[in-house]
Amino acid sequence: MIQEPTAREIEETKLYQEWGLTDSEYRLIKNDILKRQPNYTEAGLFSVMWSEHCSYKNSRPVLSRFPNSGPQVLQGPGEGAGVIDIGDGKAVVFKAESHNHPSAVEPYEGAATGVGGIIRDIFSMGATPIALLDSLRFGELDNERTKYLMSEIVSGIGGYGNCIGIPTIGGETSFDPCYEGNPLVNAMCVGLIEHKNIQKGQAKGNGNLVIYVGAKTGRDGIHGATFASDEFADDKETQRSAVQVGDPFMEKLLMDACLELILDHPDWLVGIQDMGAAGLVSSTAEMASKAGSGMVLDLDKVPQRETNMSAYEMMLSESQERMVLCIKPEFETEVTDLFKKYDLEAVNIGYVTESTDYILIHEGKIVANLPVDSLTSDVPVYHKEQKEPARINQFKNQDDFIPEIENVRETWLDLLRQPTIASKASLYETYDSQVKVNTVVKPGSDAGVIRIRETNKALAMTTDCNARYIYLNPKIGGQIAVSEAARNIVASGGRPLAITDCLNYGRPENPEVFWEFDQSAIGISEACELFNTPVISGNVSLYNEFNEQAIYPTPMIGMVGLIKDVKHITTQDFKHLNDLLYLIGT
Amino acid sequence: MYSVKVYVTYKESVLDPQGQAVNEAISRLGFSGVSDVRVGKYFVMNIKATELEINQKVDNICDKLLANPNMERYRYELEELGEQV
Amino acid sequence: MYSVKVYVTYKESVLDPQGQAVNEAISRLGFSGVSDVRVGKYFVMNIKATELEINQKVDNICDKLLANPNMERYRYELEELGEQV
Amino acid sequence: MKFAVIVFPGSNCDDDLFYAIRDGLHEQVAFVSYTETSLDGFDGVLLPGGFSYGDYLRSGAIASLSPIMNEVRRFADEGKLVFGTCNGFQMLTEMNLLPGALIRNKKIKFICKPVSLKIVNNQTSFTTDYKDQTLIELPIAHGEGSYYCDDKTLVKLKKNKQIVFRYEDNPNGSIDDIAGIVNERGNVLGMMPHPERAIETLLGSTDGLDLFKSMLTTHTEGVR
Ligand SMILES: Nc1ncnc2c1ncn2[C@@H]1O[C@H](COP(=O)(O)OP(=O)(O)O)[C@@H](O)[C@H]1O
Repeated sequence: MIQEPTAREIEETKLYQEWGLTDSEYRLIKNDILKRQPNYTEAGLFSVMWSEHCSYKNSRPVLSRFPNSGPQVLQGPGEGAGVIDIGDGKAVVFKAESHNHPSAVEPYEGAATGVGGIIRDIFSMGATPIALLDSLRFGELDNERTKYLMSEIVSGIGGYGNCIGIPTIGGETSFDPCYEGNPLVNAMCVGLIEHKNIQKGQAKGNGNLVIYVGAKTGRDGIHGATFASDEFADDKETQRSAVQVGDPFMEKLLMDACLELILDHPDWLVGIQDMGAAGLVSSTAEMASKAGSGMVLDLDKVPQRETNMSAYEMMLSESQERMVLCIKPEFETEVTDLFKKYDLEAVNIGYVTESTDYILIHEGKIVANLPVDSLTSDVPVYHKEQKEPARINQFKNQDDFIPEIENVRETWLDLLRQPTIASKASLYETYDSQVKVNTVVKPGSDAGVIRIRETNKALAMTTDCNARYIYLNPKIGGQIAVSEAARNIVASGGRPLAITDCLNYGRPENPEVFWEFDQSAIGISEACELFNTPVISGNVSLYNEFNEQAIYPTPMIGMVGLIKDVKHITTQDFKHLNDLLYLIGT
Repeated sequence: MYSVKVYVTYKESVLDPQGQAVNEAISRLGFSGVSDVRVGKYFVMNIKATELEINQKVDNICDKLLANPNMERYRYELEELGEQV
Repeated sequence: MYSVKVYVTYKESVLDPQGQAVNEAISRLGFSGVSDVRVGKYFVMNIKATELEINQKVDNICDKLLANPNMERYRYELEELGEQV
Repeated sequence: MKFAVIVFPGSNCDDDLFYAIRDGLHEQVAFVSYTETSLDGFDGVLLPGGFSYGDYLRSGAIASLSPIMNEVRRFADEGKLVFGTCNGFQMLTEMNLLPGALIRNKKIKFICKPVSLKIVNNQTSFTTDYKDQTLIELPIAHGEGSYYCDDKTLVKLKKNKQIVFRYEDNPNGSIDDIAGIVNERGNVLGMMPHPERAIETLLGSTDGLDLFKSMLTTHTEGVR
């Protein structure tokens, strides 16, 4: 086993910088929070929990612009996913997540585990996942690498969704050179829930048990969260640590078992959360912090796939298909037995305490002892510098471009030949869009539609973003993205309910990027106010750059709408000869 | 002309869900004492190349296509075939 | 204890679309002279057994599980490991 | 008539079959776990689609070794009706209750879309309610659905009229456009398309319903 650096060595060699902590953040931890030097494990915990991916330290001021309340909102941002009332005691749960960086490194597994992660966010709320959507951005299809990336990413999305048995019913795919080195892979999952079953990711109640369920922990994806908050360059490609491999079969068992526990045994369960980015530390610390509790974890009990894993490795591992439960101790055997029925391990790895200390024990020794809030809420928030890019002014001074079309037919065919405009059937036909027999409208129309059994209602859902508009004018582009989503919902017979998003941008340290980020958020907020569609969940992915070239600002909007009666469902294809065509709007 | 056999497996540290499932299935079938099942890919192909080129060519094909160095490793075997045109 | 490597491939008469796809991908990458690519499965495992039993045991596992005789065939290699308990 | 839908770890079209029987056919139906060992009281067995055991190794291979499968074999040997769709078809070939095998689609990719099928034998226990040689539309959703068998088997399949459904526009490279076959005795059907997904007008097609109606007809009027 490698000797871990001492607390002193970490400070002297500034090892924390390699993990993404700045000097001032380190000083804050050492001087104000711990009043001592953090040891190796502790510094590791801080580095992932204080990464942009987990803490939103750069994006929080921007996100605070979003409207996120309303009478229909049962749960806004802050839990695994947002929840919206749809009447009859039912609610819809949805969220989107990006998996851009892992997909650039290992496209199949990166995309697959992205889907797996967003599904866990939905069922950990107590909801039954009913549909998946995706939003993909690639470079132009003029080279083998991009074709390979597209083929593998689409296979990975299908591979996971098809296997677990959740229909993929919509999405979008577009192509532009700016995504060549940094493709975007965003996935959205929608679930259905009864109000009474809504769960919280919390660990409260002195003496309640912390239970680990699902796959064993390996060394996969360590520092995945910090890695998601880091940009790409050619020369770094080979240094990447192995990305995680998804196991949709395991996740299917995990989903069925967790839903049985939630729906049939609400009295056993106190809280539940999935292990996503920054795995064990992020899930357990958040659960305790949210409930104002402390927690003691005995890492020797964590199921391990590899030998000689250190505390640092176990806490930071991003092995997939794992969940954390907080349960009442008197039901431990019942919970273990329930999971055993699904061939899954449920292991007690710790307990909740009254204090607010987060304590880790490994091989009989305390390896970390921190105030739990220091990992979750003491993260510094940065107000990044903003600057309007020069191009914006240039655009203003440019004369309008008036295209001259000589041959309408040719131009029209040329347009249809553009990969971004052409039919995506060859991609979405590789997704099982019908499993579970509720899909009324499959991919290929404006929005996907799922009927709600035992009611006359249905849900319409779509993902949209035209990044070129946002590049040209982020504020108006942001408004357009929400409007496009709303049009797709309305054109399918639904009324928009709320949105989720994946905000994909370049490095926030670049003032121009940050300006784009903030401006587009203003535009999105304005449109959301107008459509009365609060932002109930979402995800930020920064550092989308390749060789210092940022992608277009790409805030993907995922919208869900309610169709009051299945009779209202409309599809976009022409129906009968001699039907009249109208152009509506301006 | 060479007959080339390439074996690709996940690195030790990478999860192998297939291997796990197969291992459990073997046990359920009643075979005891079977452990550490790993599943990999196996490619057989013919390659025209000189003795000087062949190793580099196979390495290149593996690095670029058959294995993803981020998660997999490979080994291969070469067998020289008679001169077929 | 034996380290066992099992190789499973489609029978010659079965079309191997994956092999074809890999073959085309190799050509598209610019490698010439590669032909007859076939893709198979490769299993590595440890099996506790005596010298007398091992062949029969591996044959059994292959026949019953690892290969489907309707479309596949297999071969394997054994390597005796030191006595590990 | 009482149907059993067998549920394996990783099955995901079990609900689809359940609803087809309960809401489409209005007959009795219950889920039966792969760990069970008895099918007493059931008149028909349905093997669902999905990814049993993640389709690891070969699709259907690990599931076909489940405890309930000995009972399914016995059930079939007694001449009772056994139907497998998609992953269920793959299990039936893995168990040799049906000849041949299902291999990777010719174009490698998973395909989900409606396909046109011809009823090439309406004299089976599963197709009596269809008109012979008619075309129906059913969805497919599979990555390993290319039917393969050797020449001798194919000759036999044709001679015994075991081929029940053929693709009009072969989507996956199946030999002789085969989409579904029965065993020699005619009481076991396997097919890649999903009739259970074509039961309701709202979802696009009701062409699958007659398959289950045929099973009911056979059950009430006696096996042919
Ligand atoms: N990656 C994808 N996954 C699923 N469906 C997709 C995907 N890409 C496109 N689609 C589907 O193809 C259709 C056209 O999509 P898109 O090209 O974005 O056009 P539009 O601008 O009309 O939304 C939509 O029904 C959409 O759901």
